[in-house]
Amino acid sequence: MEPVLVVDGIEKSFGGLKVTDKVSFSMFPGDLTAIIGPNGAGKTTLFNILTGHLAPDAGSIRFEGKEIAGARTQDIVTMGMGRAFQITSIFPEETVLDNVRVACLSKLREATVFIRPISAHKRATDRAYQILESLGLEKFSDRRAFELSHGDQKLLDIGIALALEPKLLLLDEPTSGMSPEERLLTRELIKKLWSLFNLTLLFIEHDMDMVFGIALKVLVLQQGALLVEGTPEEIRSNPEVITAYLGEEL
Amino acid sequence: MGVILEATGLNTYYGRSHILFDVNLDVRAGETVCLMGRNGAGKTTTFRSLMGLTLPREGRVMFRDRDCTRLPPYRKARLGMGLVPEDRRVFGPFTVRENLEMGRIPGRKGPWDLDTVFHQFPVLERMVHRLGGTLSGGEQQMLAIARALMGNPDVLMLDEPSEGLSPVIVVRLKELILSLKEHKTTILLSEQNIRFAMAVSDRVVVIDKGHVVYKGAIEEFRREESIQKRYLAV
Amino acid sequence: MESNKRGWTTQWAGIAVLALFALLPLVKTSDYQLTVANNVLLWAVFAMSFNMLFGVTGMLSFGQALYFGFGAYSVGLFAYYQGTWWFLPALFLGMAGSGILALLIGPLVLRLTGVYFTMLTLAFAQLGWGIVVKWYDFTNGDDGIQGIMPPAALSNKVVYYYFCLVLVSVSVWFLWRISRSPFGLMLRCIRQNPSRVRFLGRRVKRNQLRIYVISAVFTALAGGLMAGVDNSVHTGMWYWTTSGEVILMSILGGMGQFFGPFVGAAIMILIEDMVGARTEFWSMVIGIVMLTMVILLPKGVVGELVQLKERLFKRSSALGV
Amino acid sequence: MDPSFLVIQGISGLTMAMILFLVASGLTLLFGVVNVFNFAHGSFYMLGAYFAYTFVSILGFNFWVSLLLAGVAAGAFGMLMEMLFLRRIYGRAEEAGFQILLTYSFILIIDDLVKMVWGTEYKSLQRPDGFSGSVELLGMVLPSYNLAIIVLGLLVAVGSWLVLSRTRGGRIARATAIDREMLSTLGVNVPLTLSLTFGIATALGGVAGALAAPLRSVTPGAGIEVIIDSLIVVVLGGMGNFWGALLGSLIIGEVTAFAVAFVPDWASLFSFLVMIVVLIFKPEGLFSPAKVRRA
Amino acid sequence: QEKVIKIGAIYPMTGRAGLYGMDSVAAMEMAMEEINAKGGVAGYKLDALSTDSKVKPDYSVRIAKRYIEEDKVHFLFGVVSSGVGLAVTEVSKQYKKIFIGTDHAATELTVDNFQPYYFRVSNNTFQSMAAGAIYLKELQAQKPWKRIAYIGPDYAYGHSQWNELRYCLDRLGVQYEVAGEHWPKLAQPDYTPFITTIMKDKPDILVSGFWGGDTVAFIKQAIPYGLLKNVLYFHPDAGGNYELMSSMGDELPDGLVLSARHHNNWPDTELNRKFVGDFFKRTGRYPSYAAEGAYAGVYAIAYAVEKVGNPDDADALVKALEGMKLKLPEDPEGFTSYMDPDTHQIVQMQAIGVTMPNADFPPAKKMLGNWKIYKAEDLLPPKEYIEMKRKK
Ligand SMILES: Nc1ncnc2c1ncn2[C@@H]1O[C@H](COP(=O)(O)OP(=O)(O)OP(=O)(O)O)[C@@H](O)[C@H]1O
Ligand SMILES: Nc1ncnc2c1ncn2[C@@H]1O[C@H](COP(=O)(O)OP(=O)(O)OP(=O)(O)O)[C@@H](O)[C@H]1O
Ligand SMILES: [Mg+2]
Ligand SMILES: [Mg+2]
Repeated sequence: MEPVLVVDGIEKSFGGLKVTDKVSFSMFPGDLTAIIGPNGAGKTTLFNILTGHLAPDAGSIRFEGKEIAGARTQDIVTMGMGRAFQITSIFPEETVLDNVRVACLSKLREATVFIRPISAHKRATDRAYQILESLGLEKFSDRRAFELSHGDQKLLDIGIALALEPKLLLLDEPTSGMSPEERLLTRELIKKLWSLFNLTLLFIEHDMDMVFGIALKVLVLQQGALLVEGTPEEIRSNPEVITAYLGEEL
Repeated sequence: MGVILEATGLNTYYGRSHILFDVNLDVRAGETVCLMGRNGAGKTTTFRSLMGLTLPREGRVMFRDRDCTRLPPYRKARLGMGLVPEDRRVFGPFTVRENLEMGRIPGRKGPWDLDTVFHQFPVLERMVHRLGGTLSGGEQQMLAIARALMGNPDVLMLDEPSEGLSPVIVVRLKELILSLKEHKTTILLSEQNIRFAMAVSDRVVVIDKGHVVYKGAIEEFRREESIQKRYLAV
Repeated sequence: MESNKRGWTTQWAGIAVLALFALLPLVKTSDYQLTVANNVLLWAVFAMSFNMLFGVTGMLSFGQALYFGFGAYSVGLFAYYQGTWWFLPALFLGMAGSGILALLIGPLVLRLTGVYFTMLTLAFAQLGWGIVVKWYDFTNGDDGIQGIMPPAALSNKVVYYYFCLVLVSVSVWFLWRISRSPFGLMLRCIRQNPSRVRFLGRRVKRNQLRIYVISAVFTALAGGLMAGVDNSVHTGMWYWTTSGEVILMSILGGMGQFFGPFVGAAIMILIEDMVGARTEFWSMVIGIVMLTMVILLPKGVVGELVQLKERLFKRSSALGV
Repeated sequence: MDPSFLVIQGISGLTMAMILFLVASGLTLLFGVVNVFNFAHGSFYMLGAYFAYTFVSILGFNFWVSLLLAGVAAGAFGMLMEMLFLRRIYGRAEEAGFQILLTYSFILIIDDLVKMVWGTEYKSLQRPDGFSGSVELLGMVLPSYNLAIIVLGLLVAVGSWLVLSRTRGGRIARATAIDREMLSTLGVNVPLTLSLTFGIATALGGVAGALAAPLRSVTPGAGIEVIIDSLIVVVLGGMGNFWGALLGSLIIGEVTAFAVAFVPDWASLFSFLVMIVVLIFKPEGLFSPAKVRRA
Repeated sequence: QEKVIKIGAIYPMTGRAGLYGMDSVAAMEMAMEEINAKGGVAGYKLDALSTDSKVKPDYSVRIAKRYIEEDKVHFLFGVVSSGVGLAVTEVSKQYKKIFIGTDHAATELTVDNFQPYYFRVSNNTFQSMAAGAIYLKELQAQKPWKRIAYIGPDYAYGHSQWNELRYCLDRLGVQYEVAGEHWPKLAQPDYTPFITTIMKDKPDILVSGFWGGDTVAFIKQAIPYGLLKNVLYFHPDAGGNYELMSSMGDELPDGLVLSARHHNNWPDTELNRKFVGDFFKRTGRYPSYAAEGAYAGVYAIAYAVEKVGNPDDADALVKALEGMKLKLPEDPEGFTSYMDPDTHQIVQMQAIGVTMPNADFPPAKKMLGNWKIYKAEDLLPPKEYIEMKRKK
């Protein structure tokens, strides 16, 4: 099977600070992989590099066989990489529906149609409602996004990413700031979407229930470098990971 | 132990949407109270109302036996209320040090200054000259807490402090809160991480759709599984 | 769907307003009223196309006078050198030329954001102004060009007014469709969160350039038609105060509302006219009126009206277009 | 080309730059640092000139005393306007736009106030005693008042930089541009800070107007004429940076000075050309604040 | 019901041109009151509307249209800026409404853009420059000079003065060398670099075409450099405006050669003294040059209506104005201003003077004196000049 993503020895420094240090790994279709690591380990930075928000100093990234290191975000996204953000990134003044709909339109390549009203774009609209429903946000569809609570905004962010039907979806701490209930829901939801759409998923999490609950593989980053890579069971019992990251259970 | 912070009958709105309904809350000196509730229950709004960032339309906020419902936030801060907002809001273009110095409130004395804060958060000391905006999510969270401590607040309000922190750091945060308790700092926090909340709190207030639906000591709350299920879905 | 209903109200309001303008020649008591109405219409198009940049996409251009002047001078120069027959072709050439100019300048100014963008647009516009003032032999410098007459078929004031009204209606309709379209939504998203738009796989700069060009084209239309109202053009049309005026109009009317700039333009022109005619201290009076509106109407005139309506109909606070 | 002419022209440019900088300094503080836009900055400059005229020519005060008083008066007036009006629009959704509109209405109102109080006749102020002549230096004639302005300009630059970067007050002022709400929860009286900054900025504008008065004619409408130049300087240097603003003024001053000498026909277009070139090559101004980017 | 002649005045009332507008309106009202007090003309009383032009041509066009269509005025009147004048004369032509120009000086209005309904009752720049050229020629005979530099605002007014002056100098056969041209923008705040450049070029004469407050700023900034001591400052169109004298007081150097379209202390005639004195009584200040133009304009209207008998027949009024002869405050003994029927430009004498101490018109401490007077006929643009311009 061809890998979707091959990351090979990428590096990134800010000033003198090495934030990503020769990271290499691959993702295969259908993977469900978690990245964990202490705060400041360089997880978000890694995502930023993968999505073209930052250019790596060295190394190569091949997405579906094409080199994308240093390519522009919008091109990478068009190729099929989607992302939701650690600090929620939505369109606060638009309605919840439109937040998702704009992504659907973009996916359907109808986002720059400029005469036909949005409501006439049935396919995008239906799809947006569908996604909102699956996230449990349909009751807010006419509300403006900024009126949602923190946790709901987080879900909306994921919804926007989902709408792009990405081949590889990156989620940066998808459940942070969510209540246990939503966490559970989101966890199930992600799992469901993953199997339903044959998604390939890479997510950053600090919630161990989530990591060990659904991930098939776990990558551990520490000080920019890949510390270990393995199945959840291997990671959970890895002494290095325990001291650097997990600590004793609360 | 006397009540240091008390809210009675808070009703708060955003524009025309009614968010808080007759919220009553009291925090006694030296204790740690945890506000729990689902997303959108109104935890953040409660903090905003207490701090005066969003003024409640009805109700009263008493702080140290003084009615300060309508006092502007800076007056409350000077009286000894400190807030760590859920979105952290560090000053991006400022260095870590400058961020911390902004937290100092002239005239307020206490155990916290740059040295003690750095002692508590060695990570921050390593990045004193970095710009706040370049910190990682978790680093920003620590900075925000440290900044609030710099003002030596009598009551520290933490809106979901463990969010985005890695498990080891959460443990450290737990220790920090316990040590703050020893320093007689009063703490009001909101949490979604139940285990963490249970580990640090003395009392729990559960809020749902803007209504306070449960109040009780932590030991009691532990046993209230139906409440936990109903409002927190654990 | 709620947002659609609101869309309809705006649409009907627009149609009603344009119908009122269409009735004016039948009820007017002097040709002067036509002149004023025409001014309102053309400045409204100018302000609305500016607002596509500012209110919608979040690009505060301080250089729209460049395209207004360009449109006006295309008509002026062609009419001056080639005769009135060229009035109409020049109008459309001016729009096309403006579009091309925007296509050239756009990529340069769009590299910048925030105030830097604002100031660079200002610099280009001022450069344009400087060249027009300096190129005396060709443009007549700051003497301007006079005696620009629309061709015979349009020379009647009422006919010319209807001609403008039709073009204005088409423009407003077009801008309205844009704002209701996916492209319009995209533009609003760009204002609120440009980096997220990139993560939708869309190019922010390219879309900004698109609307920059569209805005320039309609601005040129307004400028070109204006040449026929005043029968003269002058360098002030290129000057930064012209860009400034259109900014004020948009904010006053409400930049978050589609028809805000239209209403803002009407208010500014009518106040200027009524107060100017009555007192030498117009500046103080207009200043106080503006100040009062800013303080009392935090959403701009139209924004407040929409809110008032919503309150009356007990609707939840949500987005107006 | 006579090299001594180059020096003389360079000093001319310097003089021009310093006045430009002085006029813009208030705007740099307000717009660049605190991120409040005051379209009416020029009006306070004009008020400063008229106040100075009143103090010197009508009340017979000493020039330097009048300079200070003019600054205080303009600042007090500015602060009053801020507290009465501007304060009401802080925190609105489209605050930036309303700042433009509101301060534009200040221009209109102040213009007529000036006309009512001082009339439309041109006023003029004499240079202060001891500064009306010139000094000769290496065979060059240098007006002593111009030298005084150069020195004062440098003092303002250094002083403002010290205050902004080295004091708590300065840091607070910078923080208001970032997050006013957060700042208030840290015990800072944000409204007062903004009023004070507005007052200081308009006082700087007033002092600049008073300083420029002996070199210019004091006329109504003088306000709107300086605002664009000030904006150019603020943005050219990079928002919020006093050294940047100084450098911006210097570039505009020197480029204009040499354009006047060598390409007189096109001299008036040069400040815009400079701005275009600088912004195209340095899109965030010359001294851009460190970029902060997070996904 | 009283019959009225309605005048629609368009003047700037704010900003740096506001002074000229205010003075013009005051003088216009003064003239109307004088005429009305004597019973009006041909059974009509004079009445005027006045609107601030804001020095904006498009806005002024709107005002003019309002005057004609809503207020039904008989005459358009005023205008300080030539740009506004050119736009308004277009309206006047379209509506066949007489436009009396009182202040703006661009020669185009009576030459290139001539139209039958326009009349100007003050000198244009060509007349000032023609007088200036003769002055310079005479000066050369006494005190040989060679190098001449020019500084003037970078817009039409500044450029045409310089072109016209050179045209006139060439026509008079004066030999000279141009030592630099300088084009600061209008309302340029800072002239230092211009001053040092001029000093480098070492001209004998610096011709200035500044307008309004710019003259004040330039002179103030030039004084400490000693520029005005070494170079003759020569400013024949608007340099001798009273506001320069009044605002600069003592500071104004002696020996500058200036002129204006009207002087408060020349000619020393009954009419001028009365005009200046009445103006002072009315406003508490002495008039700037603009006032006399407006004053003359009202009298021109009265003259025409008197001749025709009503203010409605525009074509008859044009005829009357074309033959107008009018004794005005700025006419010296033995001369009467008259209208040139070909250009609709008033023909007047021009006096050029030199600054010298004179405290008769406070707050000015200096006024012009040592007058040189130039005959009106010598100042008109020659036929071939007019034809050349009109052909273009
Ligand atoms: N633009 C930048 N300039 C300097 N340092 C940076 C920049 N961006 C990130 N860093 C630093 O790089 C390190 C990695 O940051 P990153 O955001 O990737 O961490 P993270 O693993 O996502 O942490 P968290 O779990 O707390 O979100 C941090 O120490 C951060 O301070
Ligand atoms: N600015 C706003 N305008 C309108 N409604 C708002 C606004 N901010 C929050 N709300 C609404 O108020 C309610 C309470 O929100 P609040 O942020 O207090 O919840 P929370 O308990 O803090 O949730 P979370 O755990 O997700 O942070 C939510 O329903 C939310 O949609
Ligand atoms: Mg992160
Ligand atoms: Mg919250």
